[in-house]
Amino acid sequence: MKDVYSTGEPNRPESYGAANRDIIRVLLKPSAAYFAMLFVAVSMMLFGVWCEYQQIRWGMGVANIKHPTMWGVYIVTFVFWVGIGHAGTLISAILYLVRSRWRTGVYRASEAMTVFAVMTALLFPVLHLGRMWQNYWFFPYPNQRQLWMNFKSPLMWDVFAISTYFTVSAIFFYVGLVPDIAIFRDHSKGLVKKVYGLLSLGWRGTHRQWHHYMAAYGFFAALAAPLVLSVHSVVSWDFAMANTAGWHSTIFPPYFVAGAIFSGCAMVITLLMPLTYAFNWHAYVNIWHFDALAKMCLLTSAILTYAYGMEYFIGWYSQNPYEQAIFFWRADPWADYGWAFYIMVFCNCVAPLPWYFQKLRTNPWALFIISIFINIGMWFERFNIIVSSLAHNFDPATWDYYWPSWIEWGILIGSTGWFFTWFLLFVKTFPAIAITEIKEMIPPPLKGSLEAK
Amino acid sequence: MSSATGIRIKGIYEHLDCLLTGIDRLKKANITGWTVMAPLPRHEILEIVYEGRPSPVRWWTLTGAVTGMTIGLLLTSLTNTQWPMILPGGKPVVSLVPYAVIMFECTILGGALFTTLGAIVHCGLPGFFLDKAIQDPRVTDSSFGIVFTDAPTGDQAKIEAILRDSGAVEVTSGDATLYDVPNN
Amino acid sequence: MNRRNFLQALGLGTGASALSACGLDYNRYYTPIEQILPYVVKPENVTPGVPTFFATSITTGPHAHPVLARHRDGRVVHVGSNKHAPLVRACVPKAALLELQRHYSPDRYKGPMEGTAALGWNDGAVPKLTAAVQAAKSAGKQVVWLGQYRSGSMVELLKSVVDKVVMWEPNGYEAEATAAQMVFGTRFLPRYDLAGASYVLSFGANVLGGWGGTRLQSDFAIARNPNGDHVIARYAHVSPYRDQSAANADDWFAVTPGSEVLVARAVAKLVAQKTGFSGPAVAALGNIDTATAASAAGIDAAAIEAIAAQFASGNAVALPGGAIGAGRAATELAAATYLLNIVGGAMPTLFSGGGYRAPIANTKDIMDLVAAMNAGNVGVLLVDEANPVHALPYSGFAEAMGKVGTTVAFSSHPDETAELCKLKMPAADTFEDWGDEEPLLGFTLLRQPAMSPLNLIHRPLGEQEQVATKWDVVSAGEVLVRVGQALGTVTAKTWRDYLRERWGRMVFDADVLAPPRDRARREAEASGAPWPPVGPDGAPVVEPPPHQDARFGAWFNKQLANGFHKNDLAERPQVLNVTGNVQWAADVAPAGSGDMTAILVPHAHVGDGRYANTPWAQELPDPMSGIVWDTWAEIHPDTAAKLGVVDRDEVEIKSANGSVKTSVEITKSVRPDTVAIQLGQGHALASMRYANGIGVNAALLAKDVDAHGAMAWSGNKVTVTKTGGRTDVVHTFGGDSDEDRNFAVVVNAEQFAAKGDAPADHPGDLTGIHHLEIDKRLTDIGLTDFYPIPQHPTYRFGMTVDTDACNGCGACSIACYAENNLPVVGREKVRQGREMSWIRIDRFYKGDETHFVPMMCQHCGHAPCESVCPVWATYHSLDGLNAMVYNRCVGTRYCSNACPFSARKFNYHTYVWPEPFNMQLNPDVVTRTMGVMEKCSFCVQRIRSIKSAYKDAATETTNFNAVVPDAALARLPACAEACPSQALTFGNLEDPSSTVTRTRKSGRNYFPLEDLNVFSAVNYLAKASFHVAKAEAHHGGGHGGGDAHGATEGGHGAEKAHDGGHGGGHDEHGKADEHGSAGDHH
Amino acid sequence: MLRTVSLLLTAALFSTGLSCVVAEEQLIDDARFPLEPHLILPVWGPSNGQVAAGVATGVAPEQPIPFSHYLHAGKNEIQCEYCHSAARKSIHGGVPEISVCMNCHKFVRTKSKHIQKVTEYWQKGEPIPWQKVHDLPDYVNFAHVRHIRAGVDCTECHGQIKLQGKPTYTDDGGELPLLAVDKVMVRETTLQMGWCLDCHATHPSVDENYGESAETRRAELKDCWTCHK
Repeated sequence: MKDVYSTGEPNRPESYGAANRDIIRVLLKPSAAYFAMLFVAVSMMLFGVWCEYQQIRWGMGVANIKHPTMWGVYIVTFVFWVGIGHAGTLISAILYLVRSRWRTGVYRASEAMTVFAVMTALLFPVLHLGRMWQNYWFFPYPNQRQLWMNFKSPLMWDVFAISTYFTVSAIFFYVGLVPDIAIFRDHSKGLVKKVYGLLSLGWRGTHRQWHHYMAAYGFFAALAAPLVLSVHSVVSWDFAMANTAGWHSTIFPPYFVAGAIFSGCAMVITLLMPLTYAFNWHAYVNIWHFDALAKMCLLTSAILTYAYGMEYFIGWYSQNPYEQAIFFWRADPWADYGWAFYIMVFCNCVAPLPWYFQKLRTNPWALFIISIFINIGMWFERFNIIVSSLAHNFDPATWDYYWPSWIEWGILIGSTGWFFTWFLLFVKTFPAIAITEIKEMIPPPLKGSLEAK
Repeated sequence: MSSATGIRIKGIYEHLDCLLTGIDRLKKANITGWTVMAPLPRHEILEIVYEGRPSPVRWWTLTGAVTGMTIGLLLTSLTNTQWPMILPGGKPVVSLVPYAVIMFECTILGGALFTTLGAIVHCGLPGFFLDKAIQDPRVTDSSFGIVFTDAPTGDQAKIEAILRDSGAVEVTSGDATLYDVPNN
Repeated sequence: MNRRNFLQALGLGTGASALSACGLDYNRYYTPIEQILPYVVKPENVTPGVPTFFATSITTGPHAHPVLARHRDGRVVHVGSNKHAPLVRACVPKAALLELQRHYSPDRYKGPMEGTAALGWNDGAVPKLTAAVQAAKSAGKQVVWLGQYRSGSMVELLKSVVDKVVMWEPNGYEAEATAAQMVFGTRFLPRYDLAGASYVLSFGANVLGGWGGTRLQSDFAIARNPNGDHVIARYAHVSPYRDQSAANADDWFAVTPGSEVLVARAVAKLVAQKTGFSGPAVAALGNIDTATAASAAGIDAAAIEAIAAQFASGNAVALPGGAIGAGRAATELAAATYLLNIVGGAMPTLFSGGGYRAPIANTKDIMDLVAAMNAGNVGVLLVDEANPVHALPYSGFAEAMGKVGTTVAFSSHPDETAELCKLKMPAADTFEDWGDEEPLLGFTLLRQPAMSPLNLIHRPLGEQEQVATKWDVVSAGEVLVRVGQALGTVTAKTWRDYLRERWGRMVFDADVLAPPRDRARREAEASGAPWPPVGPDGAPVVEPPPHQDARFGAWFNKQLANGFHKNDLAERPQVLNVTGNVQWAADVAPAGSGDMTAILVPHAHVGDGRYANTPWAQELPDPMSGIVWDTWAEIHPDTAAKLGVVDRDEVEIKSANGSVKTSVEITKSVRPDTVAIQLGQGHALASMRYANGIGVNAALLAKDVDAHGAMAWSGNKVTVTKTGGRTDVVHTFGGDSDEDRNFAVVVNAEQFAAKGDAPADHPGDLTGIHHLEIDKRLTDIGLTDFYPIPQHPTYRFGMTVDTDACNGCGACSIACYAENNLPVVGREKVRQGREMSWIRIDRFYKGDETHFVPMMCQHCGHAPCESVCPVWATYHSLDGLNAMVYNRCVGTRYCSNACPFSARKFNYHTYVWPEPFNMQLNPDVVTRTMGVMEKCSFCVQRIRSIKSAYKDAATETTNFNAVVPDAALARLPACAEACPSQALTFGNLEDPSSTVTRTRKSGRNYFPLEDLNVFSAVNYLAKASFHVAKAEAHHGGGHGGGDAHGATEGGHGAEKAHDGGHGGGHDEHGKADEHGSAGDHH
Repeated sequence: MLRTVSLLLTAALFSTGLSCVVAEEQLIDDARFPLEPHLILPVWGPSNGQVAAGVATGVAPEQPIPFSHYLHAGKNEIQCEYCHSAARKSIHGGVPEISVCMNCHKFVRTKSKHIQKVTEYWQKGEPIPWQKVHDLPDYVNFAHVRHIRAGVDCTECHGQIKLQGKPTYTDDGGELPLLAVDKVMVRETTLQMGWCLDCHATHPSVDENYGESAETRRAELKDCWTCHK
């Protein structure tokens, strides 16, 4: 067994074929533990479906959203999942463009996480609608009513941004998968081979294919890179464009993007850590990668801490009474949402601090536990921004306290189940490590007797 | 594509340097019609084959991006001018600042979709457009290959010799032998 | 599958692919084929789809008010104001709207019943009643009528049918009537004319909450408005409890319970000294000195002197105790206020004898009635909407009813008393009946049916069919006429004939026949001709009864069309003479043991309990506490600290008579030694589905009457103990303070009185609000906003809310419920924050003032909600309305988040109106389904119809470019129409002469959250206060804000007058003292 | 072990869910404030249903009386507004009251079985249950008065009414041949929003009526709140 605690680059497999055989192991018969996890995930998803059924049947009243807090857990969770969905494309696109070496081991799993997280996030704008069955009105298509949409609405930007992001990251993800699925195809038989054959689009690995593939992949990375930064900016404009105090701030786009990367990287740690041990992938993913991810988290945590501070500074500096009131109230530990604020501050600003010690940054347990804290903290960050600003909006006579109903919790649980169902199915059926790119890191087989041009 | 009139030849290499030598010798011998197969995009292969010529996919990307941006501008502006009296929040009918977001997203989307299309077209995907002969499970594993799907019958011996001499571990030709590939 | 189903399936495919017609009817991709049921014979002047207005009067007794019932396609859908009625300002009393909903209550008795067995009218109920009355009369037993206050023909009819008429209401005017008998020798209610008052002194009467009728609210608003006479009426309230009415008072003197009478007498003494008044009134005041009164009342003697000084300065009027002042000396208190009015010179202008003269019984009379019933002296008891079983739990009324031979309920709705009656003869209610009322002397209101008795039309709907339900009701008058016919005391054939006959005799004769007759008589007397004239046969000519006169029919129809009749008695001052003496009770303090006094307050909307089963009354938040669907105990913070209770703790309140457990509401509106509890709730009757189980019956605390037989509601000592439990009382209010966000703004009353609302040089300069400054360089180049305000070709509709006039009564809100089909969501959903009211009356405490600020959609010019809607469901309409298209809404709720005023309401569910509530729905407004936003539309359906009406003003030609004038717009929306104080004024901001444009130039104009720059179409006028300093001119800031408007709103008149250099010049000096000096030129 | 834990976890999840949903139902199910649930799968309509208004043309429900516009308005040239007198005053076009029918049919063709049926309704004082053909959704505010006064012809929305309800006569041996009408009233137009808007944008009556302010009126005619309640 290799030294999984070393912080250096992992020892790669000796040959291309060894890499193939390492990864192909995921196709072995799954263990009972896998089925148990899948069962729990599917159950959670079904519970969410049940809650959503109630909500469609009886209306939004089964959720506890109330005046003036008209957005609650659904939008909080939406932003949370969109944020999670940032790390994958960040790692696969931006780190690809900057030729970062540690990207190779983790990018496929985090891309999968991105695609599934965005799929999860996409549920929420639909199911938070009062009339979700009218959601097709969001899309521009010619209709007899001659009606179109309001492209000045941040929600419309959201529709375009999230669907573009989903499309581009799904294509990027799939494009990366094609040569690897071809490997799976060539290692399987019968019907499975046919399915992989279809999914690999008949990839042959010819020089022509590789030439255009590499060009296209580069362009995808170049297109996806600004998209990563824009998507959460657009999501943040959902809030920043409304005049609600606590939302109406120019700092939101960078603040949200940093938060998204923060939560995304933490989620990559949370997901990959058990996976690495379960599939014994230490030759591909090891502490070296987690160390890099933790450093990303530390950077973005610092940005977030700065942003939190800056919100307060601007609240004071602007002398805007509404801003001041909302920020003062948020931070009041005895106020309605004081606890949420301090959970957020603890999880996002304090909890990552141990990672400044290399020892803790390289300890699997410390990495895993702190990453979970970060996930929780980032959910509460969105809860803080969305709920507390609305609950104490401009007219004091309408102030009220919002607490989610069981239906809302149920749909949150259901969305987690939905995400994990996809992710679990993915890791057992597709190469969660980018085999082809791993091969690029393995020295090519050379005979040496002939002169190489 | 079974419209081939010539002979099919396949050489399998286990070493990259041998493969590169093979390609080089084929090029020097002015033999065309070969296809290199590799489990990974080694830049040595692409360099020796393409000699630095860029992929035309970039034009697809550019076209897609420009088209997307135009569609974004037209979609937002034209649909809103259809309802000129609706000025939400007092904003003008054609407000370029908010539309810039839509245009940006459309640019990226158009670029990505056209790039996909370009890649599909240029790569010859899906694979049923490719000759079945260009298929060998070994090249997705650890081997490389050079395949002729339609070599002039007269060149067969010459080609086979080049392949063997450059270090191919296996050289087959004809039809049936090519399709009979080992499967592990 | 038959051919039809197949075609339907085919059609569904078409529908699904066309993706259309999925609006609010989303639930039905199939719509049932509706039926068109035309009239068999169309009634005259009724066109389907066009509303018909019936002038009628609503509610009974002294509160009767002229209104117009809006009839549409066979049913009354709304109650509007009667603009032509004199003596009352055009408004819709809250009670009128509550009656409207009560009219459609599913709990209404459906027909006559004996026990629970249904009867017919002609073959069952009426003969049984007739037989019972005849039997009672022949047995020498009494036939007694116990009912709510009624006047006019009904009283006359009753007197000819029954032996004893007891007209009683739990929180009625018994003390006032008894006091009038004591002081003036007759039993009546004095008339108060507040419009001319400059000082209103109430000893507990909630004059702005319905006491004395809605007329007084309107009158007070006139007195409060200084435009024209430069006087603002000052309102002082002397009471231990500050209710919604008292919250509007400029001075609240929290005296000990029961001591109001001492204060009133002490003030009267001082006033008499100051004015030098002498006469029997002074003598009647007895001996009282200021110091004693002050110490008993727990206030400074200086306060009493201050009140007296104010009162003596003229145009002052004192009001009695009302329900809250009904302590151990309730009657004496009323008497003391009468004497105070007389010595203060209020009579006969502000206080006169021309009030209500129909019978008013004392609670003592009920007790006597119970005794008579127990003694077996009552043969038949007729009950008409009176509920002593609930209101007087200790009277033994329920037991006594068992000893009466026949008990008959004429009540149209079930209540505790009606349910105990053996015979139920549900009477036609106010929208189905004929009748008249005389709330003031010489001012008679007619009532006519605005619709035929309620019935549900048989309508096939889908596969299940609705069973036809008919409310088989007959007017109480009709029944009494039939009984009277059997007794031989009534000759008229029907109740309508009876009414016509009486109107002929009493009104037509005096109005039309008497003048020529008098002239003829004078001529005859002058010429010596015989009088009455003799015919050719020598016998005197017998004139036919007046109602058979040829002119009577047309005359009566004209009165019906007007809905009222006024004769010169109504305008003639009725001087009152003090004839009696008052025996002043020595001990006015509450009885019983305990350290607190319970103040029993009629619920602000439910009243004495009559509207407990009316969902609108329950759902409308209490103006002061914001509590809905409950009773609660208001406790002073000091007392609460002493008891160790917090809001929503349960306390037990125990008097010598009984105890109740209810929820704590901590407020400074009570004295520390008092606890206030709402009356009218605590019904436990399954047949009152909306009242059942709501709150507790606070009447359980009171039992005794005062020395003169009036109920001493607030005369009981109680002990308050914490039970340790918690309650689930439902509040709708958030914060009590407006956090200095300019929702609640005051002006100095004298400053306002001096300037009025005349266009000021600097709009809003009286309010003292500091506006955010805009850089001069920006205003100079007209760059105050990113985008210009949208252009409006003809109209930009706007509204003015006068927060000084608004007293928080809530009539606007209920009118909105009625007009715009707002669903009632019930207690549980209000707890979840789901009330649907489009108008929220924010209550803020600020300084010494309580502010009521009606907040509805502000129809902003730059609406934050519009730009965020992804599907254009909300947008800025051509008329400047912030339009909301319900069936385009997908329910993102982003608009609500963006709205700074939280004016938007969301449909969390698809609410269904239980039949027959659905018959009240306004057909011009769609009912909303789950998942869509809604909000105030400025009653766009009314705007649409009035624009259409002005185009079609000429029958043959159409003036397509007709513009609706300001006068027709001012009271157009349902809220503005209903407001008794006319605090809401609607109009066109594009019209430079309209009221809304003028008020925007007023010195007390302000916009809540103006610094958000949303350009509201609703402007607010600050509340006048006598307790704030005069505003220093605040040019620097004020100009900045003002200029923003001037520059961007372009053609909006005077705001333009001070743009450019003027404002900018001041902006250059930022110092306060310079502003002060600059302000001198105002 | 893991399996047991996961089973227990799932059971707990479901029982919590069940109890929550039951509690939710109880909260919602208050007969005093009834709610209408949304149909999850609105697959099949009621037996007397039609496809939601406005989707398809050619809809012709069966009517209680085989009335023929072809005879009344076409052959006998009775003006539309003689019977539909409300159209100039009201938002409704106004199906005539039976008394209007009886104005003539007290004397005209009294022996016809259909007229006798009308007379029967008249004598019983019951309305004739006509089935609605031109049905707009409840959220639409359509005013006949505005269209009639603007000079829009009835046929522009209702189609060639004068040609509808062409009768055939069957001699059943009675005194009068029995009239049969294939389709009493057919909806010839879609009544959809786009259809309304097209007319609002182009109808010449706007220029004729509004003169200089025609442009404003055109904008007003496109304003949502002109037609939506």
